[in-house]
Amino acid sequence: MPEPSAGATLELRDVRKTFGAVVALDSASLVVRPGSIHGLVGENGAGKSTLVKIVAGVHHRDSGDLLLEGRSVDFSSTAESKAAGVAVIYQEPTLFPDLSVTENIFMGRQPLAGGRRIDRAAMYAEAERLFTRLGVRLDPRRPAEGLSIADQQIIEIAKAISLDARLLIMDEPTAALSGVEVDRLFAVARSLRDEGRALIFISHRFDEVFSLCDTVTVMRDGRYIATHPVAQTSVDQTVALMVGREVGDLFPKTPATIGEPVLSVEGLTTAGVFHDVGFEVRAGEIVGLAGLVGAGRSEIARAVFGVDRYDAGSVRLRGRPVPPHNPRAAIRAGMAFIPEDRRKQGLVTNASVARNVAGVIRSSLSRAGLLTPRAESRAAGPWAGRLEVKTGALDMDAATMSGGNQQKVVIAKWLATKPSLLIIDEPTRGIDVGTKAEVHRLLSELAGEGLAILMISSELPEVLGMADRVLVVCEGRLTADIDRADATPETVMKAATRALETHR
Amino acid sequence: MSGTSTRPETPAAGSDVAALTRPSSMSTVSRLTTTVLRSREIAIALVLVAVIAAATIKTPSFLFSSNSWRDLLLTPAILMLLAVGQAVVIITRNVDLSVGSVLAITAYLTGRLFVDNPGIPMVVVFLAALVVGGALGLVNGLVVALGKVPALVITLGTLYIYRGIVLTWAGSNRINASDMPDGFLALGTKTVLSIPVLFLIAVAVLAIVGYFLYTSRSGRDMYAIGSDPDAAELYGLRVRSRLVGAFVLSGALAGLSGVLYAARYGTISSGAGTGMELQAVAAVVIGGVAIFGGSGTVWGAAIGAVLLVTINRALPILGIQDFWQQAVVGALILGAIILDRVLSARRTRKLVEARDAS
Amino acid sequence: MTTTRSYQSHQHPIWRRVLVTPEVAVIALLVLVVVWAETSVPNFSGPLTFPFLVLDAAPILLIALPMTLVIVTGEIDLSVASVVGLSSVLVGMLHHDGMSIPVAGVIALAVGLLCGLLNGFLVAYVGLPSLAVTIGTLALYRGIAVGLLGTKAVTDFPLKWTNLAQSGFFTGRLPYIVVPIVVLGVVFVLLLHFTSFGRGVFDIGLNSEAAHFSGVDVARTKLVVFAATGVVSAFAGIYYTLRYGSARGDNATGLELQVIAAVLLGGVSIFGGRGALHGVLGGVLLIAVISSALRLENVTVNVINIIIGLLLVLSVLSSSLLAWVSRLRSAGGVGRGRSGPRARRVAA
Amino acid sequence: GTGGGNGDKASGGSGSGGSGSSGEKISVTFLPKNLGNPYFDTSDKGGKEAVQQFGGTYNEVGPDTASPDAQVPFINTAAQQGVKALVVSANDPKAIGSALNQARSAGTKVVTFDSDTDPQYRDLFVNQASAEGIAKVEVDMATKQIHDSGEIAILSASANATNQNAWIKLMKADLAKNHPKVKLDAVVYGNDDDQTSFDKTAALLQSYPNLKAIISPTTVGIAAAARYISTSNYKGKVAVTGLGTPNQMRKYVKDGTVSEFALWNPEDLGYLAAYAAKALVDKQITGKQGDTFTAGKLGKYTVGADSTVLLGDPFVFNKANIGKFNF
Ligand SMILES: Nc1ncnc2c1ncn2[C@@H]1O[C@H](COP(=O)(O)OP(=O)(O)OP(=O)(O)O)[C@@H](O)[C@H]1O
Ligand SMILES: Nc1ncnc2c1ncn2[C@@H]1O[C@H](COP(=O)(O)OP(=O)(O)OP(=O)(O)O)[C@@H](O)[C@H]1O
Ligand SMILES: [Mg+2]
Ligand SMILES: [Mg+2]
Repeated sequence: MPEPSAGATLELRDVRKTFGAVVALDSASLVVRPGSIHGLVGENGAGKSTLVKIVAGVHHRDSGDLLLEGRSVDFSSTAESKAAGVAVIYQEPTLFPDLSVTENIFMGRQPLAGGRRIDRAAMYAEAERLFTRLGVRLDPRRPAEGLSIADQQIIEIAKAISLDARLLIMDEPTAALSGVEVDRLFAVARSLRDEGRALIFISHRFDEVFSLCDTVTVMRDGRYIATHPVAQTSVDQTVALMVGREVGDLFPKTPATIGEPVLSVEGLTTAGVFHDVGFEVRAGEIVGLAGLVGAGRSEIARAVFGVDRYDAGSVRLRGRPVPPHNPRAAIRAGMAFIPEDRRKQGLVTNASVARNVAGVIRSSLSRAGLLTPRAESRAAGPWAGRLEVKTGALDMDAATMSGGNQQKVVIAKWLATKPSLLIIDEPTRGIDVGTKAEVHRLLSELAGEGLAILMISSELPEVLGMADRVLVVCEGRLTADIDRADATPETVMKAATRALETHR
Repeated sequence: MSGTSTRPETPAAGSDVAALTRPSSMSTVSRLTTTVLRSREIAIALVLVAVIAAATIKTPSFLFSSNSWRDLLLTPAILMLLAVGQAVVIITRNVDLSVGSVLAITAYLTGRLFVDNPGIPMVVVFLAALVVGGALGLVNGLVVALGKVPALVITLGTLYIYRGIVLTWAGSNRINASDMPDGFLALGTKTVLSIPVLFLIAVAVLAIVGYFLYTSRSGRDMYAIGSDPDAAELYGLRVRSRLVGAFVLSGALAGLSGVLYAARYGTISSGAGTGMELQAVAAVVIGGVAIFGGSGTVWGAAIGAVLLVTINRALPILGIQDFWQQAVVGALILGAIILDRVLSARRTRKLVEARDAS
Repeated sequence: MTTTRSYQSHQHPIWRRVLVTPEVAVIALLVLVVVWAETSVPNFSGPLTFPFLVLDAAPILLIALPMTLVIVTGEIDLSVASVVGLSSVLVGMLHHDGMSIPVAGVIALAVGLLCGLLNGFLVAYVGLPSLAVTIGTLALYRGIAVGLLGTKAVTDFPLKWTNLAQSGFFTGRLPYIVVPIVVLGVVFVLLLHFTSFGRGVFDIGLNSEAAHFSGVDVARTKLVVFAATGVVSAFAGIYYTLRYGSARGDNATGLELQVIAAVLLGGVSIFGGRGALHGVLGGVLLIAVISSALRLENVTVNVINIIIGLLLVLSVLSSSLLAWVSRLRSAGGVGRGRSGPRARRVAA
Repeated sequence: GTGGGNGDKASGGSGSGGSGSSGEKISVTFLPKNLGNPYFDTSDKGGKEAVQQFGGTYNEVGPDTASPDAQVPFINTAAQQGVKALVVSANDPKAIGSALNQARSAGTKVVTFDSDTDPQYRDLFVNQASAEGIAKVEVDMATKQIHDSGEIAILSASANATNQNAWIKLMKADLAKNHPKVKLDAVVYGNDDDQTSFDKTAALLQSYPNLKAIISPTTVGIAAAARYISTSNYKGKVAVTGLGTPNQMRKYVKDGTVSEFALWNPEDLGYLAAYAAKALVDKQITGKQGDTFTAGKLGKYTVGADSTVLLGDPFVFNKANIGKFNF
């Protein structure tokens, strides 16, 4: 239990929350002081987002105390928490694509003129002021549809700031942001802190937590574990508290023998997205695809696998051409693709683990054209086992699982196809350190077995730690091909921003 | 931070893309004209004008005979009201299939009130129909909002239930014109400055609802809810009460159209308004309201209703046989949604291109 | 990664998985209604009830099969009744022009296929919302049917063929139409529940983007289910024509809502991704049996309407109500649930 | 108001009807085209009166829309219930045929009234008036009002309505033969729906500006047409006539929109159909030409060709006599 404090902006004591049989929060406690940025860390499923949603009034706690500036509060809707001065940036962006960015910011509390009529002019002016403060130039009248993920996050931040909140909670706001954008966000956060507001910052990136926050609270299994001033703790210590056990080497890269080229891409082009992309991935090799967010790495991967169309170029797998825009053909040829958005693209979350794992191979499981659930379970079991998916039974919905476990299910599903090439986009996005190490170990092991792996990652340490070779993408073009030995943060970042430099 | 700020190739003010991504870069006047000229409402209105022009050229009496002008405005009035209510519901990403049955109930109610209470003031009848329609809409709204269940299923259910109620109530009884006071029936055809009263009522309702949707907080909430219901919930918008409000409005307007139906057609049986729900949805779709909510205006829906009705009247004049009219209407609906698709795909592409270019 | 875990396949015992489902609830309700009707509705237990029931419910039963697939993919098809009408008109016209019934029937089936393909193409490849598309084709196909035949009604069908649609085995006790119903029923059950294609149908309804990423051909699957709906609707149209011995443009008007009501009553989610054909069978028969029994009780059509509407509302509300009740229960007993998945996770 | 003879219930029927051949009450089910139609409301009222007079059990069932497939389940139900007689107005001459035959083979006597099926599907048809008679009276009413020259149009029920189509065919022949200066512009269909009929009338007048008269051989259509014209400035310029009920038309006759229209007495029609059903059940008649039976207050009727009983001639209503009727 953290020390109670008289002047705290937010205080939670032994808060508990269950969803049916799932205990999301067991006894969560937290004390956040004004003029402070409070880091909140924990493994996937530790209950961080649930805690946030309780403070925000999305969920109602089963028991425990929630105090805002010393007064016990009981929000039954987000409107109430908003009115009480709590602003939240949720893990999932919550924009209305059809409305203008200004309306998105002021929805439900638009400035009013006479006759309770919305004062649009005042609203646009206010939005302009906000954007100026955030140092962005977004047109207040444009629709939110078509904004980049980073810009969407900016709108979320503008929304939260405009509330003039006493408490600002940010649930993994940086997951989709690039370095520059993160810096800008941090600058704003610090200025808010200096105004005496309280902030909660949730992230799986320890460098960020340690550079931004002054205090950090660790949660595990829905429980409060410890709170330390950042100055008095270290990453290792925090990780140990989070995991509750020793985490081995985070990047257990083992050298593998590199064989024949498996994937060869030539002259791949999609107008406006990427141009003349060509590269090879060999058996046993892990090729990292690095670059700034929005550089177009995911698009390249998607085009190679065939979920997106491309205008020109060719893709070959073990010498044989792979027809464009046909994921089935790519799968048959031996490709596997683990997309970056697990919940939307990787999994059918409302289907069982067994169905998900057997999802791609099911046509080969059918006998005389007929497929039975038993055949699916039997095929799925060993793969789920190999990945150590933590689930009670194979017919549990994937929706009930934590992010890390879901990622394991996706990996299991693709390994079941016995691919010769694995494309994995952001293998550990939003995954806690423990699981992260497991995934890395697995990738290493697979490469050792002769699998060719194309790994896209926005985390530089991951790329540097895991890849045999690093390809750097900048604005849709390959700008560097760096060997493991030569790859350093400097060389990669330089290539990732090279085009930008020449543009200016 | 935002790429737009640092790149040289920002779209020039006044260009196509600029109208989408940098509307503020244009002057207020040119922004407004661009918005209006590009709007779906104008496109539909143009089609409407073309239909009327074609029919008038073929048979001048389509527009220029004594009753034609009146009928041109009068005939769509009822469907306009239904379409306005339906549009609001569809903007919230729901649908109300029960409006035809609600219309039947309040139309019969209107007749019954006049039969059972000779001399009852007309205002009372209008109020009663609004209240009853609103209450039936309230039932839909409460079930949908509180039960968190799909509106399509619920209102399909209440379509049957409400129709069953009016069948039970009316039985084989039919209200005839002679059962209702002349003053009320005259309302069905009365004109003010050569504009029919029913049309004026429909336009007044349209203006109020349109103004409300555009300028009030709760109106904007409806768009937000339809745009992304989950986000609206997280945002702290009062999703439930807005949904209930939309259904009450739709019910009340269906109730009002029941009264107008009685005044206009003079004969009411339990079968009144059968199938009107699909016509109302079709009008809304033609009018450019996205069927999955979040965008579109009641103006578009109303013009869509006028177009749907006017096409039906113009086809025989244009030489299309009675029997083929429905086919033409079907083709019109398909054409409208395909056009809508093309336009919105273009818009999305431009926005994405603008982002890529930046 | 040397240790491999093993899993139980199911969290619940088989009786619970099979019995505690919305489908079984519908079937149980059906059984209750049948028992009630057999015991206390005069004449219900007579020999005529079953054949009449089947003959009347056949078009709905037939169309409900592919419609279930359409709804499971998260789409809807409102044009089915118009396809029935169009197919009926075609059979009538072609027969009138001297064509034999089988040939006319094949042409009607082909046109039904085209109708379904047009729906499917607009939905799957152009990406239009099916609700809007099929409201359009509802009017279009019906309009063509009415336009083709005008005031004419073709009624001079050969007895041989009308008999096939009207009578049955065992002196009519078991209508012949049962044969195609059973055949198509088996085909669709296997297709939806026991093939890779069927899994794809469910996956699309649950998350079409993920399905696309996993190699499911989303567009083609949708095209296929819409096409199947067109063909089966056309078949229902042929049956309809012969059963009533009358081809008219307005045949089966309004049937689409009855089909959809029955499918939804059978526990299929309008959002897609959930549902089973035995539930749909239960839903169709439930409506048919209730209507038949109430008619025998001389209850009028209005009451039958109200009951069908209520059933529909309750069927979707029931899951919300159950969730609500269980929430109330779990809110009452906070202490329980400790040994849930969390405990398992720690242990693992 | 047609037919004649004595109204003594003692004549013929009731003696054998009350006790019946099997000793149980005669159950008669009336199945109109659809419920919610005042015409059938009135005819079924006559049927009910007759059934009560001869001591049977009366029942009225029907679908909410006038379509053949909706009628079939009710015929089936009647067969299951084993009612003695079914009195039906057919929505299609053929479509309900097999269901009717099934009912007949289960022992139910089938009488059609108002709208017939093909003769092989029923035991007897009670015809309200001969088709020729109806067609003629309608043409006569219309041509008289337009002084035998000018354009006219017909607003019918549904495109497939048996009786309407038969009349229209005869009207066309009559017009061609006897009224060369009258031009029939169009036949449109209001589907016996108030709103559709009303809107079709408006469209007719717009499409054919020189229209002088509208004939609507259906009670829903004529009321809708009269309603539209009475509220437009075609009033007094375009004549409306056809088949209607006095209660629906009273207002328009009074205000001068309609000068005359025709109909038989639907109550008598139902009454006669009920007695005909009873006579069949009692095996007093079999449907053979020349069979005779007594229909309560309406007196004695003889079965004509094709197992048809004719109620009488249509009756023409006008301002002078409409006050005397209430149906
Ligand atoms: N609505 C819900 N229904 C059921 N279980 C839920 C729900 N929301 C969260 N959970 C469960 O509660 C637990 C805590 O989830 P939560 O999202 O709070 O974790 P988190 O710490 O934010 O994880 P991450 O770092 O992956 O975002 C998880 O086991 C999750 O599966
Ligand atoms: N708001 C949005 N609406 C629609 N699509 C979007 C939106 N934001 C991003 N996208 C699409 O998703 C892609 C992924 O965006 P992201 O910003 O993560 O970069 P990326 O192109 O995937 O590159 P990388 O994988 O290198 O980060 C974008 O390129 C774009 O095509
Ligand atoms: Mg979280
Ligand atoms: Mg990416």
